[in-house]
Amino acid sequence: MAVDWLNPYHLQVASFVLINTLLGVSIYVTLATGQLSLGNAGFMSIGAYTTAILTTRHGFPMPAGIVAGSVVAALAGIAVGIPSLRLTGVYLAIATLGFGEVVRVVFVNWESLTGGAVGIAAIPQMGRELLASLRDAGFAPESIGLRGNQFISLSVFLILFASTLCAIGFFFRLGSSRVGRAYAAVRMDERAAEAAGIDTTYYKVLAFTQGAMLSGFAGALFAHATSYISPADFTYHRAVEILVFAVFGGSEHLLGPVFGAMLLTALPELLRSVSDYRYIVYGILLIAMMVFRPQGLIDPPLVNRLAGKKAAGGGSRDAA
Amino acid sequence: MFAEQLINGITLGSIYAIVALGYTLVFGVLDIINMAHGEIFMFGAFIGMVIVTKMNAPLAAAFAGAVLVTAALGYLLERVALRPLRGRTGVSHLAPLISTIGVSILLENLAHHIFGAGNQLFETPFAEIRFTIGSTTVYLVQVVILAVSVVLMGGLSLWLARTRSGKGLRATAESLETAELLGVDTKRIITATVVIASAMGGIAGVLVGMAFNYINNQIGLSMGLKGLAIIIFGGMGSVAGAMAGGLILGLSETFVVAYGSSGYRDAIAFLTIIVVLLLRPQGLFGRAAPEARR
Amino acid sequence: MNGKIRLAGLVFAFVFAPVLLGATGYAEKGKGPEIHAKIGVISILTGPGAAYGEAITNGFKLAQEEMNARAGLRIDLVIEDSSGKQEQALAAAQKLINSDQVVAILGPTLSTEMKVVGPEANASGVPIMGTSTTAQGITQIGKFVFRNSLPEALAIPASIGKAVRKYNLRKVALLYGNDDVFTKSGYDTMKKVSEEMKLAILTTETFQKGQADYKAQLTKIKNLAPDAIFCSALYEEGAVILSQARKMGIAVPFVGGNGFNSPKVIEIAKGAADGLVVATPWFGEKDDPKVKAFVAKYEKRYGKKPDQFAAQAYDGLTLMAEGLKKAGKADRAALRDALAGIRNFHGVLGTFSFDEERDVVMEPAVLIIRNGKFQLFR
Amino acid sequence: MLLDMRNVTMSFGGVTALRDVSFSVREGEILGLIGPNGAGKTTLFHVLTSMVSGASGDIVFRGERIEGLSTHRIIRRGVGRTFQNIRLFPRMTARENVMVGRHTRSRAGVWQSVLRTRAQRAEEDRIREKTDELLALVGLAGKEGSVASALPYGYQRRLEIARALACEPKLLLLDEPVAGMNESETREIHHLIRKVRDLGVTVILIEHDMSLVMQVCDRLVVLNFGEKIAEGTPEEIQNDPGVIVAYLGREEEGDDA
Repeated sequence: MAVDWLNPYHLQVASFVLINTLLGVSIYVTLATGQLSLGNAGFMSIGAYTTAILTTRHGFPMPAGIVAGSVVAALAGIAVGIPSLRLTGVYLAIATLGFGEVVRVVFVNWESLTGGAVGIAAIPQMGRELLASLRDAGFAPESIGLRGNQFISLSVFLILFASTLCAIGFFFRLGSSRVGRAYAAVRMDERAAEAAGIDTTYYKVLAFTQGAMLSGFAGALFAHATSYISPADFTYHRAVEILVFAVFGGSEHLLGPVFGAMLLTALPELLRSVSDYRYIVYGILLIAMMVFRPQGLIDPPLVNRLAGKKAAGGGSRDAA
Repeated sequence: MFAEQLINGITLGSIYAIVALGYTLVFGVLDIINMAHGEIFMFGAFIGMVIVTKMNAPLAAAFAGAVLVTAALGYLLERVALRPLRGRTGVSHLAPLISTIGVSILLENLAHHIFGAGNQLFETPFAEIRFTIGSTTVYLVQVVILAVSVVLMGGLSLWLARTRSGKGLRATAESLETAELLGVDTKRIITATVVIASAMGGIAGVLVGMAFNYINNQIGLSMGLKGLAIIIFGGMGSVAGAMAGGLILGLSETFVVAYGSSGYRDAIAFLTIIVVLLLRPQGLFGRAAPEARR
Repeated sequence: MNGKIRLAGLVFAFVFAPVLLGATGYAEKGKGPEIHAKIGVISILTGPGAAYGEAITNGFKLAQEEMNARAGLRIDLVIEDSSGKQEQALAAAQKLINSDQVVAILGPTLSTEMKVVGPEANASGVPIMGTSTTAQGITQIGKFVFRNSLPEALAIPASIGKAVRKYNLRKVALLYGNDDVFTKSGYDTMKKVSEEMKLAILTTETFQKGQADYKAQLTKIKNLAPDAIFCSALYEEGAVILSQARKMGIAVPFVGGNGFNSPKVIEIAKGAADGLVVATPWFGEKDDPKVKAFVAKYEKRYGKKPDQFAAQAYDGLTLMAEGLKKAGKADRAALRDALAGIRNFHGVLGTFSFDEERDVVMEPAVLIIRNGKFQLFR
Repeated sequence: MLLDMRNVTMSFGGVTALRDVSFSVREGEILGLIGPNGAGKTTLFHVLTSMVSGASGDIVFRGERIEGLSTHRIIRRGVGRTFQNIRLFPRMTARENVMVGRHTRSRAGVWQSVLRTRAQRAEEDRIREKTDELLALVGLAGKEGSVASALPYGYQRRLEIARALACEPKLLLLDEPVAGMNESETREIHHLIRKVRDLGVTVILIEHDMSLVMQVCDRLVVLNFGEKIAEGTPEEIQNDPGVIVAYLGREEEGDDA
């Protein structure tokens, strides 16, 4: 009577894959205008903390908290994005990395708001909340052959899956539009883009803000998926991890960071049997990738070959 | 207390400076940030620890061993993670950043397996020699660290300015193609740069062990991030900038603890980066505008 | 809502446990008294906290060998790495609960991890016992969540109280790691206790994980000349702090939290460790045959003295074995009930009971390091 | 007057690139901008389109002052330009390059683009239509799908002109559009320039090839060391003694910075 093959552990892994996918896309979006941001762990933490504080202390419903988290992260993105316009390449990367660290230190020290290193616990978990309200409405997951924890994990997965699909669809469509062409133009030649009448400042800040907002959105979902957050979740390691998703999977096509995030999140899980040497393997893998396929797993020619056609959109192209 | 804190700050700052020198040298020539530099430094510290504490060998042997091993690591890094990426078309400028991150993860976890997790005692009689000026105790190690950092910086500047290989290195830094046209063996120069930078990391590692008596496999990351902050602050590729930046960061971290709140100690480095980059993006001693470098 | 989940978990456990257990081939009732139990372990095998994970896993393995040497019980351990990260700990828990179908979980190592893993195990009706989680509110997560690690809320008042009485302390300096849950909540307790005892707090200094240089903080503290330093640190950082402090000529006693209590402190800080006062569930020099046997066996096997993490892990698995024997079968719900009923258990930590909230009831020992050895502080 | 430049001065790093330059451009004419290397011709284009800062003087375009406006605003008001060293978007196709050029004549924002509203789809269709029209005009019909960087040099020049025309400019600034081209290619480009003018676009043309300048331009402005030394019809300029002196023995390829 039960759907036994539906294993919450696999759904759990899949859910984190999806959150990491969102993060991978977030760095890609900023990169689409030629800006490398390593501050996305910081924006993620802003989104996570905002919704955690609003839902646990101010009684916000979860969806409102998630929206608020994304918006606050976007505002932070604007605040960081505008002054950072002067910086390019490695300098922008390091400055945004610095921003992420500063945000983390502030969260550690601002105890009255964030609880410091102890973090915020008992954040409403989306699966459990959903189950609770459905049960109140008289629904039992057993009636569709699911155990309680299966239902919880499945609903978390489905919510995240829908969110991720929306985000990918959003940026896929944006990529092959006027805005996406403007992004690609800015990435390839800023001056020529200006001469084509593109407000490069606007589009750079827009892309930066979209990246920040998506990170914040991912962070908010993360908070409601794990129900506990602390500054330790948003360290330098997270920032680097997000970057690695994009560059490993491929930073020249939207699908690159998507697959990068999926593979690199699932891989350590698959490698659990050799868990002692997991990170050693991980490190070697990174080096090997860069040596043998530096543009990442997925690049536009590969996508075109797989799709059997030439890409029409400009947003999926790169200039370094 | 001021004098003591000043000494603390200078010691910390000198170590930062030596770590930053390694970053700045590689960036100056290759235009890339070697994210594995911190971990190479950490390896140097562990090799020094094994030689001095476990084998009871003299300190000079520790320096020699650390320099040898880190130089070898630098060579391997260049051969495995950097050279294959060089000169290939269509390679993102992020590729070397990622490959060196790969090396750093690898080294951090190798150190864990080889030397174990947790703090390891770095014990050397030399570290106990101290003298008192007025009410302030100064350890000889602290003086040595400052001296070594000054000597390294001076030596590096002289080497770059005066010697043939130094000039070749600067030419390579200006333009790889031009240097090649001028007959500079750029492959050798680049390898030498990474090896020298790594060896300096090895020296810094032993010095850290002597100064703080303990090392663990995480020091690479924390020192590495500080080193990164310093070269932004001092100006990428600037030797004087690394030195000044290191000292300023060491002193300000110490004095924030002494007269302010220790919780924000780690934020200083990064806050400084942000402010400096926005007000003077080329850094304290940098010349080229950052827009020129991609 | 919690009640419903618990209920769901129970329903699940009762309905499916026999099926699942049958499928995986253990709990073969009727074939003899043998109880065959698969217990999951979530520990830190890689990353910064691996030093703790190592001691904990050693403790589990030693206890496992001993239990299996006896008749009537066979325990298999499925050990998973969490790297100290919540998501990985949660994924590991999901794997243990659903793929490996363990009867109970030991771990995870950190309180932060438990806050994520605990609700999951609880909802799935799997007993979970933290052997090193000392923060507040752990067992309140739900009725399947246990711990046998001495909470800081018990340990710190004991050590501070004794130190204040013995040394007549009036003014103290506080020093803690502010980016770690464990040391931060230890500090919160220290601060509360200090205020209750009307001690003058001269300064509060912080440090961060993995820091190598504490001289700036220590120089500042030295110049304020406190009677004692209350230091909430894990032994990794704590030992280095002690060493650097003594080297600077700070001779006053240190009072530490639970995480400071490890023979490693002496190993790392050597003579500088003298004068450290800690309250602990674990005293390796205790004149108790059980303790002596454990220490001897552990030292023989791993080449070092067991610390409290190893000892708590050892007792943790022993408690599980006790619960299994009482339950008479490898069943999640039955094991939970059996565990919750354990009172006056004699382990290497001393006499141990679970209270109504499945939290620890025990008398911590207050120790001081003198001449490079932990001794009872009287 | 379509464009009025009054007393435009531009200096950087102690070098005065333009000194007190004043001239006007009439609607519908082809104005040649000539002068030896380093005369300040390209700088004038940069000043006109705000791609350098620090210039003084008034620039009035279609009755409005545009100096100090940001580049994209000036482009939006009806100025199109090409670059001396072709600046295409290298990894876009020819069509995509021109579509980018339609930016100012289209308006779909983020949400319209993502939701694919009816207006947005109609606009994309129009963009594509207009793009193909322009590509045909410059002689790139059939090359729409080729990647820009893979096109032959002459085609890249034409593509850049098509991109500049995509914003439907009133004024087109062409910076040496025939540099490096052979005779027949040059003739074709000049033919194209006339065609563009006939469509109602005023053109300012920087050119070195004097014979061709004489054929195609209605009027000429001559710059030397940042100053205007002459202005008039090709015949007048040909007989101007100052111009002859300035050009003596300095006929060569290349240009100022």
